[in-house]
Amino acid sequence: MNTLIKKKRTRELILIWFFLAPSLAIFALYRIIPLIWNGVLSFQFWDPFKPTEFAGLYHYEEMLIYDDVFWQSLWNTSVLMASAPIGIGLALIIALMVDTRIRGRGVYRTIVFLSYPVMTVAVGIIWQWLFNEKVGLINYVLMSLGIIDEGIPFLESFSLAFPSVIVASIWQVLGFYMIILLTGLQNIPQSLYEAAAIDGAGAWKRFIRITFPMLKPSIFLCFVVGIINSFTNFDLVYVMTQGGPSHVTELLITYIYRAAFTLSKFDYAAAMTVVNFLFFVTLAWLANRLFGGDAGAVDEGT
Amino acid sequence: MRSTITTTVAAVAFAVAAVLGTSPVQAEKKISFLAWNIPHFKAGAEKWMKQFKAKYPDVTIEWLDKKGSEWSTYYQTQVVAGTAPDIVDVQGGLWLEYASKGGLLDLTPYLKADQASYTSELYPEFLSSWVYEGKNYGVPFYISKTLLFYNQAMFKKAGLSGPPKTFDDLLAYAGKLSGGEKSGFMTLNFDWLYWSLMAMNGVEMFTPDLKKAAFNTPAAVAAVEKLAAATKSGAINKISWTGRWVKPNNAFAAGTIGMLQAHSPAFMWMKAKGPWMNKDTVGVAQMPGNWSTPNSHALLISKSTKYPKIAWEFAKMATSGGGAYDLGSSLNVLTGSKVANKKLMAYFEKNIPDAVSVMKTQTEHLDKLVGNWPVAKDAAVKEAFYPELQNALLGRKSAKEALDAAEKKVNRVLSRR
Amino acid sequence: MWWSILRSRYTITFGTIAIVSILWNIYVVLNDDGKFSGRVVDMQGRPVAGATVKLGKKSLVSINFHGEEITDAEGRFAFSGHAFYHVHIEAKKQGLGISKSDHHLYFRGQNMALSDPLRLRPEPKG
Amino acid sequence: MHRYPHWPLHLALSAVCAAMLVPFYWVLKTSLTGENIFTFPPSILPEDPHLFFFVDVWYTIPFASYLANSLIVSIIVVAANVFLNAMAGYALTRDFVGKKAVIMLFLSCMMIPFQATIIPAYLITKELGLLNSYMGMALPLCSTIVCIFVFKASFDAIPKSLIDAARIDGVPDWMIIYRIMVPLSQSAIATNVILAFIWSWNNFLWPLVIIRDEAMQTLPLGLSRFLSVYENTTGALYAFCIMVLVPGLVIFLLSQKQFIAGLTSGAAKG
Repeated sequence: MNTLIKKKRTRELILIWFFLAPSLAIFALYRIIPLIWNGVLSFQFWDPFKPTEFAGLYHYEEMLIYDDVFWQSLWNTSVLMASAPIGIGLALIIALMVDTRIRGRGVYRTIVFLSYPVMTVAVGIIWQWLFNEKVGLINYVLMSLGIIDEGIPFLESFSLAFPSVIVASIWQVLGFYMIILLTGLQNIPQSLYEAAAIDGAGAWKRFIRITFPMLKPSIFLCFVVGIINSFTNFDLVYVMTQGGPSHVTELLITYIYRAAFTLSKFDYAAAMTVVNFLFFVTLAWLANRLFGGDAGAVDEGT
Repeated sequence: MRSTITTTVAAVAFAVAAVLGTSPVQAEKKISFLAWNIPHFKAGAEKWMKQFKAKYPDVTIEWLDKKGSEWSTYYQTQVVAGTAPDIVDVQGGLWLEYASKGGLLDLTPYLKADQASYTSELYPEFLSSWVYEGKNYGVPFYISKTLLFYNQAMFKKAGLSGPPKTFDDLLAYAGKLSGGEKSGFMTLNFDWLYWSLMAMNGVEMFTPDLKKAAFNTPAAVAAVEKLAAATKSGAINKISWTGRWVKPNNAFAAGTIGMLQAHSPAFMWMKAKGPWMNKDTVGVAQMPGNWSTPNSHALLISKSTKYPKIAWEFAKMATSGGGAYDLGSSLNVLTGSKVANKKLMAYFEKNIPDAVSVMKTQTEHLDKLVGNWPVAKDAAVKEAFYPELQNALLGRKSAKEALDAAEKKVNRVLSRR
Repeated sequence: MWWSILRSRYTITFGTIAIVSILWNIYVVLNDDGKFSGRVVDMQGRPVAGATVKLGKKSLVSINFHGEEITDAEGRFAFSGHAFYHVHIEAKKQGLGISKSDHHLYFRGQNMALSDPLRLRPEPKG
Repeated sequence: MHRYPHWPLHLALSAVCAAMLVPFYWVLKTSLTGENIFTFPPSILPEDPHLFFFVDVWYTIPFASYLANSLIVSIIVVAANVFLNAMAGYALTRDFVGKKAVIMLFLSCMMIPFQATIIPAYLITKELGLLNSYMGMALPLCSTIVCIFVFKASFDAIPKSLIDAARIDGVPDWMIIYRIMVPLSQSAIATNVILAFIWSWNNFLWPLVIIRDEAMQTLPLGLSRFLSVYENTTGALYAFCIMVLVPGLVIFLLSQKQFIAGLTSGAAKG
């Protein structure tokens, strides 16, 4: 009997690892090995045409002490991340509205998600031009509403360029958040609500007591996506502002990319990548702490 | 009996097959050419390849084309992987980094060897803008440099005749031309295209030995202050310091800009957008002091190439005589070859009379070229300098602060390895 | 079973796309002889005989011409065998003037007969 | 749930939808009329729209072949994603030694920006001999962490009792997966299909570096053709945008029915 259980157990373990293997392999190839490569590179003077030399902390010193663009882009990236909750909040409201039994909710859901399938480069082009000073729609609306009397060059102004980029990025990812949250909402057993209704809990109470706790995993997922977005937004910044004017829209990733490919300082870029990685991992870890338990788990007993 | 027959047949068949299988195939030499966003030149490129194939039947040319913003990503990834394209068409200062690190082939001996048959045909001034530490790494592919376009109608309205002759004229004119929707002056700003504005104030970017920054002078501060003030007042359009290509050219084509500093390709582009533009409605001149920044393209050869000689032959075909003419006539640009340009000017006279005056400016005052310093860290210097200049021009910092900060950064870039 | 597959959204969508594209291609094959015909008239709308008509492709700045035709007594002309999807047409007759126009096509060498004639106007001097 | 009237909801949602749709409208409009730099304010309704920019796009790039390439890559990616992520997701629902570690590993893998790892990724792909190939384009996207967690979530949502019961009856694991889990996690599958498709469809930088042949290029790479410095291609650019994003939308609109079915089935249980 006991041995039987053991055998079952080992069979199960084999199965589990067999199931994990392919994904792990891919991540090893395209995430972990490159990261290690970057780690090594960041302590070297590396250059495709020359023999490699040991650099010690040379690049880190340059980056952390002298390179204010690095700090600027780190700050921007954090701001972009901090803007994730706005998007998630909006998405949550929409999800809750769509989750009701109103007619045509399917249509609404569809429309809200429509923005996500759009190629980010295209999103960049579209918004670059919605924000345009002369022919842009936003300026047109603002002017016809009489709020302003001449076009605002959103993407050229130090103060407005970055918010504009953030708006575009939220626009793009909103539908995605909503879908995740909606899946979460739909997975909350109706019985809980019924029970709560019997206890005579109001809508708000129900939200606080049931919906929100049950949604935590989905919300966490949204946060992770938001964090990822704050560097996958590369294409967006790249198309809309190229990081300008004077680096106010520079993100870590755009700066890393530029360092590597226009300044051909791969070693320096590698150092920044490492810092970037550590930064994000810490954040993810914190988020995970905040939302308790491992990502995406719906807690048992429901 | 039958079995023997079958076996013999089989044997024969096998033998034949074997012989056919091992029939000698001649080794193909492959040369790859990486162009810089000229996809609409495909037809011309095929013509070149045919011509080249005729001379070198065992060589095949691989034609690659990448848009400017992805060009360096692509090239550098290929370099790292050891599959660098043999011939590359490069713009601006990007090549200096590669040259300084020894990634490019020194063409000086080749140029010497073909002095009579080829080199003599090229403009020395454009050829020399591809020299780094005494070695010539590139041959001019197609050339362009900045000039001043001005809107005749707006000039008339403002009671102005003819282009400004000095920096202060320029700003004064800009002031007169601006108002409401309209602004007086605009410039392209990528690479160093705006540098003529500094040069006409006697500002030097580097010390003669190119080891230190030399731009932080009272003259420079004064100039930047004037420019910033003009920008604030709207005489100079803000887009000058932020837009790249589409916005400034669109603005001029829309007829709301008095003067635009741009290089010759801009004219064709704007003409397509603004049909009103022709030799009567658009004035063409050199910037005050005849200063201009080249924005030329050159062909360079990767050090890693297996067939430097062949690559060189192809580069020569593409940059001289008929080859150059094909390029110029389909891109509507001038080339580095005097011979080809003669024919090209005739072609423009016939097909695009409006562009003739623009093209003329491109080969004048070649002694006044600025913004093409052979500094290995060109790109990094740009990164360090321009954002600070932007800060000053857009009124985020005072000119002095900005230039001080820029000087510190530039010197740091130059001092670091 | 088969019926349900046939009725599935995917079959319908992609099936429709496939059918439409096939039909379209058939149509294209049947109509891409690069025929281009029309009439040339003068200011008063009278047909112009013996006017030279040039057909070509207009690029950003230059025009490369496919061929030249002379209009007949009713001022008709007809080209064939061009492979452009953006046609530039120029009719000219000494004394009567010139008429230039551009015509977009939906595919290379689409056959086209101009509904309204090319009206010659005296050339502006200079 | 019918204590309050619905019209405020409709109002709010319509506003949101408008905000989401307007940019699309704007692109569509420009793709039909081109950009007029002379009129300000820009006209809201398209003036004499025509389809010729689409014709230009069709002929200026080998659209058909780009489309085919994009489709092939996307199909590989989608198929691989559904299987691999479902497997990994399932594995993560079971408890085993090092589970937390694996999850942390996945999470941290998500924190590595791809743009920063292009060069090593390129070298690895070269070692694998997959340069300039469909597989090479697809491989980095063949398993995506977000989707693994989506699967995990939906598997977790399946009542343990159901599975345990099956197990006690000695139903083999693969049977449990394909008889119980898959049907109950349609929403996860649909989500995964959509996301995987979108990601591979829009992938730009990676194909750019590993594809050399014109014949292998995917749609996003065609974009640069419409950002030319020598011709005015604005109208064509927007037409191209439309032509690139329509397939994504079609796929989504098709598979979202499953998606809804899955969602409601998710809601029905428990």
